[in-house]
Amino acid sequence: MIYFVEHFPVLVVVISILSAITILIAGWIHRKTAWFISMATLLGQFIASLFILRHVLTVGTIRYRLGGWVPPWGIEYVMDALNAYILVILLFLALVCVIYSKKNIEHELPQKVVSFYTVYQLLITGLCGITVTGDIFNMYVFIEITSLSAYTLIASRGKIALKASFTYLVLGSIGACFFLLGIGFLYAVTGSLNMHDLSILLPPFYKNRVVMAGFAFIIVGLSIKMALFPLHTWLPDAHAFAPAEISAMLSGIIIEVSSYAFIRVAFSVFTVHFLKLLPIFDILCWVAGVAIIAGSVLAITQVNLKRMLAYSSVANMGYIMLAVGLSTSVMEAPWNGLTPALMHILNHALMKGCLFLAAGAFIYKADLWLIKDFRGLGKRMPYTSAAFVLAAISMIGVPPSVGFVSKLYIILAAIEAKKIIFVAVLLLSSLLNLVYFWRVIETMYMKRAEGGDPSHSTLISKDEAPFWMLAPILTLASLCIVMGVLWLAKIPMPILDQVNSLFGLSKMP
Amino acid sequence: MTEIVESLKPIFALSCPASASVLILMSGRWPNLRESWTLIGSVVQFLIILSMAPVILSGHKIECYLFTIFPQVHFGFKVDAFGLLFAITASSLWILVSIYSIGYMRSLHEHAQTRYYFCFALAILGAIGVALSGNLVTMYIFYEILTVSTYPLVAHEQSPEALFAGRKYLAYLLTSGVFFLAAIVFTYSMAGTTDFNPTGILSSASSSRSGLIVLFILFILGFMKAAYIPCHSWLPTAMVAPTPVSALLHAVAVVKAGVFGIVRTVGYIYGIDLMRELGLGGMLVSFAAVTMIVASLFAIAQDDLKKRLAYSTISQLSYIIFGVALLSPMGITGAMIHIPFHGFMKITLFLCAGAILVASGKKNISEMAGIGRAMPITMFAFMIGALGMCGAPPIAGFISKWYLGLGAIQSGHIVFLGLLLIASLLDVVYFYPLIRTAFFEKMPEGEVLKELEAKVDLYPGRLPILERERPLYLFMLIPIAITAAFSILFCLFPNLLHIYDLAQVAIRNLFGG
Amino acid sequence: MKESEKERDVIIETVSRVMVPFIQLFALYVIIHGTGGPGGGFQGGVVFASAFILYVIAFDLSGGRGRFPESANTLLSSFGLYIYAGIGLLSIIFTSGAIQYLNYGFIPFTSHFEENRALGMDFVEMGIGITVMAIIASIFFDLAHKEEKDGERGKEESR
Amino acid sequence: MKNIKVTALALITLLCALFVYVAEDIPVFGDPNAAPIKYVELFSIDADQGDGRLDQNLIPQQLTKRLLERGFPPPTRVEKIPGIQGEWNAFITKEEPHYAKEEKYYFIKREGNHLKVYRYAFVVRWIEKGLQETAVPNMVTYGLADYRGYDTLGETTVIFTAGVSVILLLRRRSRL
Amino acid sequence: MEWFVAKVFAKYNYWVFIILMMIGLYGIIAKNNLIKKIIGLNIFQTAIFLYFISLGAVKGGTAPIVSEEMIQKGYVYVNPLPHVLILTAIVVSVATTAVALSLVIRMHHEYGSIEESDIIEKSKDQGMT
Repeated sequence: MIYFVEHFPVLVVVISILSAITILIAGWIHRKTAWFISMATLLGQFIASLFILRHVLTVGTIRYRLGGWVPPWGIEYVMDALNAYILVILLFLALVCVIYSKKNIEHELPQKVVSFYTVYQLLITGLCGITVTGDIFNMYVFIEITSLSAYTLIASRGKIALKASFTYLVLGSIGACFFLLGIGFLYAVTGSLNMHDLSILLPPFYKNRVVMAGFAFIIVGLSIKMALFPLHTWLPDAHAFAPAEISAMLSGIIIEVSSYAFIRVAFSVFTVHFLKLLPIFDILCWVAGVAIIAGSVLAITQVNLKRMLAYSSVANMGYIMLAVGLSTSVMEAPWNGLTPALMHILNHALMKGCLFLAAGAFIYKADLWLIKDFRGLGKRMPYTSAAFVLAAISMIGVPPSVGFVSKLYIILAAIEAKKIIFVAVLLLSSLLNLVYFWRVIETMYMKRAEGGDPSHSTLISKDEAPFWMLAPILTLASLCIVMGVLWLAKIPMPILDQVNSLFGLSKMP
Repeated sequence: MTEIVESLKPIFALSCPASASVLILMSGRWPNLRESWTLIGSVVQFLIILSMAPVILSGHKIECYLFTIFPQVHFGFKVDAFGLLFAITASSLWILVSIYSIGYMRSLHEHAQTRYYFCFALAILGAIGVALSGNLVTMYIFYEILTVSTYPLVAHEQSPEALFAGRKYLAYLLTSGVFFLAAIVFTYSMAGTTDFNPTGILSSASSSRSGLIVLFILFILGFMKAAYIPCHSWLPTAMVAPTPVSALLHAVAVVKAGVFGIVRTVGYIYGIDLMRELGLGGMLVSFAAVTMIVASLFAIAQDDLKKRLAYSTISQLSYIIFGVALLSPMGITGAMIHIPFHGFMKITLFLCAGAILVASGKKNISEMAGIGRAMPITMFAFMIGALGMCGAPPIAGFISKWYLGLGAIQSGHIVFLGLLLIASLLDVVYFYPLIRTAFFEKMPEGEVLKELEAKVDLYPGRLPILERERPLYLFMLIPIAITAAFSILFCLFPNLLHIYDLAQVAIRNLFGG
Repeated sequence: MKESEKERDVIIETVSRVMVPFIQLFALYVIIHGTGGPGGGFQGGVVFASAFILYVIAFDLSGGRGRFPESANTLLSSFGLYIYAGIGLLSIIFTSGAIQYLNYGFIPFTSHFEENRALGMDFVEMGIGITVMAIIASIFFDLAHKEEKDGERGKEESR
Repeated sequence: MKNIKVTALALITLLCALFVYVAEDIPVFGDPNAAPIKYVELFSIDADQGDGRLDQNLIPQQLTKRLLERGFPPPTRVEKIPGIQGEWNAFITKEEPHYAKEEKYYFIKREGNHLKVYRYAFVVRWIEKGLQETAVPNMVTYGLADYRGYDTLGETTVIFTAGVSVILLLRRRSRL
Repeated sequence: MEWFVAKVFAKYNYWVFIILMMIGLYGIIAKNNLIKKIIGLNIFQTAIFLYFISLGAVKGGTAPIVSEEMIQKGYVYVNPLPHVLILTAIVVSVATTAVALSLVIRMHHEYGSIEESDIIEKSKDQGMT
């Protein structure tokens, strides 16, 4: 007998597809309906994801056999604590972004509202699919859905975004092809595609070169998708010139979901034993360390706010990957295993979402792109600027914000893993964050607007973003602090503990 | 044996500035309401903190833990004698300074006063949090709040100069914050806890000798707020801030937080015995002595009054470090009571400097010829503060220096005593010319006329008594008078506000005597 | 481009006019026969779309658009996917949530379990065929559509 | 332009090196017993443990134990393959889907004094049972639309995405 | 010689796949013309598809279309699974190509060129805004 909640994982995906189609038809009839349908769907999906999380935590892992075929003969959906957690984050940010885009899209793409929301909904479909699936080829298909819609949405603003999108398309396709090739290699050895099935079939073949190569190809492919440092070249332009909510989704969710896929492949298909067989994760740590420093340094050199944020995303992927790399060698609760990585996935989604949406509000109101033009913005758009400052200081890692918490956890993990060098890297990077974010904050609040001197603040009239854009920004900004306190109070910790025990990353009592 | 009293008083004490800041932000449009919030908050907070004193004096500890961050690390507060000492100092001075800043800000028609009061309340929140926090992690959180919330105050003027000062301030202090964080994490990984414990939580078993020494250096770097040489240069630069800020933050809250942290590290993280064993005391003493003397030499060269005061602050702070580093009961007593005493005296000086600026628009000492006769009360208070700094009885500075001297002897090195005397001699050297200029030189008439006619009308045949001429000035004069009075009273009754007893309790905890 | 500038070729037009219906017929055959033998939705859909492509190559774009207007295009492209996803949902609805998604066997087309599966697959293939046909055609029309000069496009972009 | 070509060649040589290194273990072309089409080896146990008692419904303990600790379903019945000496099929029973109670799951083969245990590739079942389970003779079709029908839904969504993307990128003066 | 046959020639599908893939990769990276890049991408993907299909090949296998008597006769079939997967993957590559082409068309309208270097040159000024 099936609980009805167990239908939710697949329904989340299918309802999203159906609503995409519905948006197309309804939008053809009346274009105003597009936003409402998309909004309603995402709301429903978000609530469903909460139900799934509750079910997973209370009842246990959901194994859903599509078409009634028992794996490995058919496709299977597996919902454990990890996907449920990621799914909630993903749908939450998607909901926030779609609320934001009501005004912004009418402003940026007045001609293309309907098709924009259709593709946006398809993007969500792909992301949900990647998250919930338990079949590796199925994951490839959904990765492609995500990528295609992402290319389009990035390019939708035209001009230089086209170039950025094309670069992303070429690199992303190469990455997807590598992923496919890796699947092919695994299939050639084991003759199976189901993740759990692979994980129990593979152990005799761990020394097999084809398996190693398959692992390498999958990892490289996903690293391109998630813009790990040497492969990040597509990211800055794509983030900088996409519409604001798409930048937020790209930086907050899409690369995060790729990193989720990385974790899933590394820990569910290949178990911890394989990872300990080879020095894969030590290499990963070093790459991530380089990514952190390089991303921060490149961010300092930028003059365009969104580009700067994009480079800081590169650095933050470095954080996540560093935490993943440390995960196998850290057993001491509460920063054991994947806890810091998953923690930072959520935190980065909140902070970057807020920052990019705020940057979008600046562009929406005053077409401000360059940091040097931000003089007096603190008076002009007080709430947006305040939200920006909150998110920025939590990026810098000022307690008790989310950024501080995840940095602290990663540092503790690095110390326990006896990799002191990465402690230095993290501390240095938080200083670099300080440098490039403080430049913005200072320009917004402290620098005198040309000619005007601050005592006559009335010169700058208050000109705030509309409510539909302001509400999401403020929500995310406040969450940056609230979640920080919640993390410190360990409220959401049981989820992550369950993940760790799932992958055998926590000390067995 | 000390017993633990569960009480929410620390939370209440912290909620005063927090709620005050929120209310200030909301009532930005009505200045009177806004500043009354500040006053109410400060007074209530002071009373709450003072009400904790009897419990502490009876040898107990007040604890209040909110939630657990890591095993053995709770977010919470543990009030002991030493923390309460600092808390009392900061909160009592907040009242006076908020009265003062009403007069100051209004008479100078400063801009963005709401931001000013808001950040001020937040800074106090940070300072009190540092004082009451029960372990390093909690302390770090409030320490960073203090740092960040002070930036807008330093850069208040928003002139390029002020912006540069602010940037320098952040560059120094947030960097040091990073070192502090590293130190905390290493401590945690060595000792498994970060709670303050009078016997110290680290032991020679927990790590190699060199490791402990490196960790100590990390800690010292982390408390760059203490403005020791060579990491001092942010403090004089930050003097572009409005005077009340310089007074409270750069004479009491911020810098004292740094020193407070160093004392915590020495006494409550490492513990006296371990410090002796590692021989870190000697290192710290020489360090502090150099700072004392060199900073005084710097101070002599300054012409800007506030800058000179800043350098004197630097040297006075390292008196405290010096006293702690002696690792002898008397020395540490001296250090502890020097925290409030120096606070009161130095704030007197700063407030006077601000008053002079408001009344006569003068910043540099060379211009202040004869100002003593133009502003007798202010300059008299100033003289009290200055003498106190030099350690002349019957002013508070005398007591603390007395104990420091005793500590130097107790530690068995007469050299230290000599250094101490040299330093206080230098204090005299850089304060004397100021007083001479102010009182015994004649004020050039013409200059006064053309400079001050805007401010005051002159009585025929007499110099103007600037203090009479503006009603707002009372707001500034009263705090000055009070602090000056206290500077004297502290010498006569060192136990005012329980300061001496608290210090004694703290010493008993530390040395188990 | 102006259609009048394009010189017309009688042979090509005649041949393609004859070809188009047969191509479409063959496409339908491939779709329907997809379960029984070689073939299937994608192949059939693409073949069907190729009929439009041939028509456009032989005649002109606007004519092709006329034969297959945008509204019908949009409707069909969604309709196919509706069929597919809907069939999947039916299996949940008919068993009131006792059976998984896409489990065609439980949709009572016939009384026979395996027959239901076969029929479900037939419908699915048709859905795929319709969607692929419509989408390939629309992609082709959009790619082949000659843009007018950049005068007002620039404005549109900058918005 | 020049250095781009150089980097491309460098990358290509690097990848070629990797592929040549991998070539060692690549399965031979058209091998009828390859893992994807036939079966994948799990482990081998000593024959004397299992051989004698391998018959219709008596399963040697060791076999079951090893399978369970690897996370595989336990065999319920063993059946000798007629004709060939020393080769068995092991079956598992399961409750779902309702029309296939029992599955041919493992393949056990005797080699010397060792008993090699394989697992059938899932394609085997597709090929053998597909027709009677789905009443569709075309394997690719029932694989596409039924066994892995969900992939196909995703694939249809992909091409739909492409269509809408092209509309979004290129179509002018449209209502979409 | 028999080593060659056993180790190298027996896996010729693999070598062909490598050659094709490398051609595609070179095209993607080194070509300046965007359309050529897309062609390279297609070759790249096709190489992988061919390899997948060749995984399913069985010596003497017939097309995967069953009927009762064929099962009775015990025919050997090629592996249908790669066909299924690759059908999906081909559609994906078609979709990707379509999007890429539309991007190139848009770029041609923006910059009047499909040479990457020209486009980079022309988009310098827009770089910041």
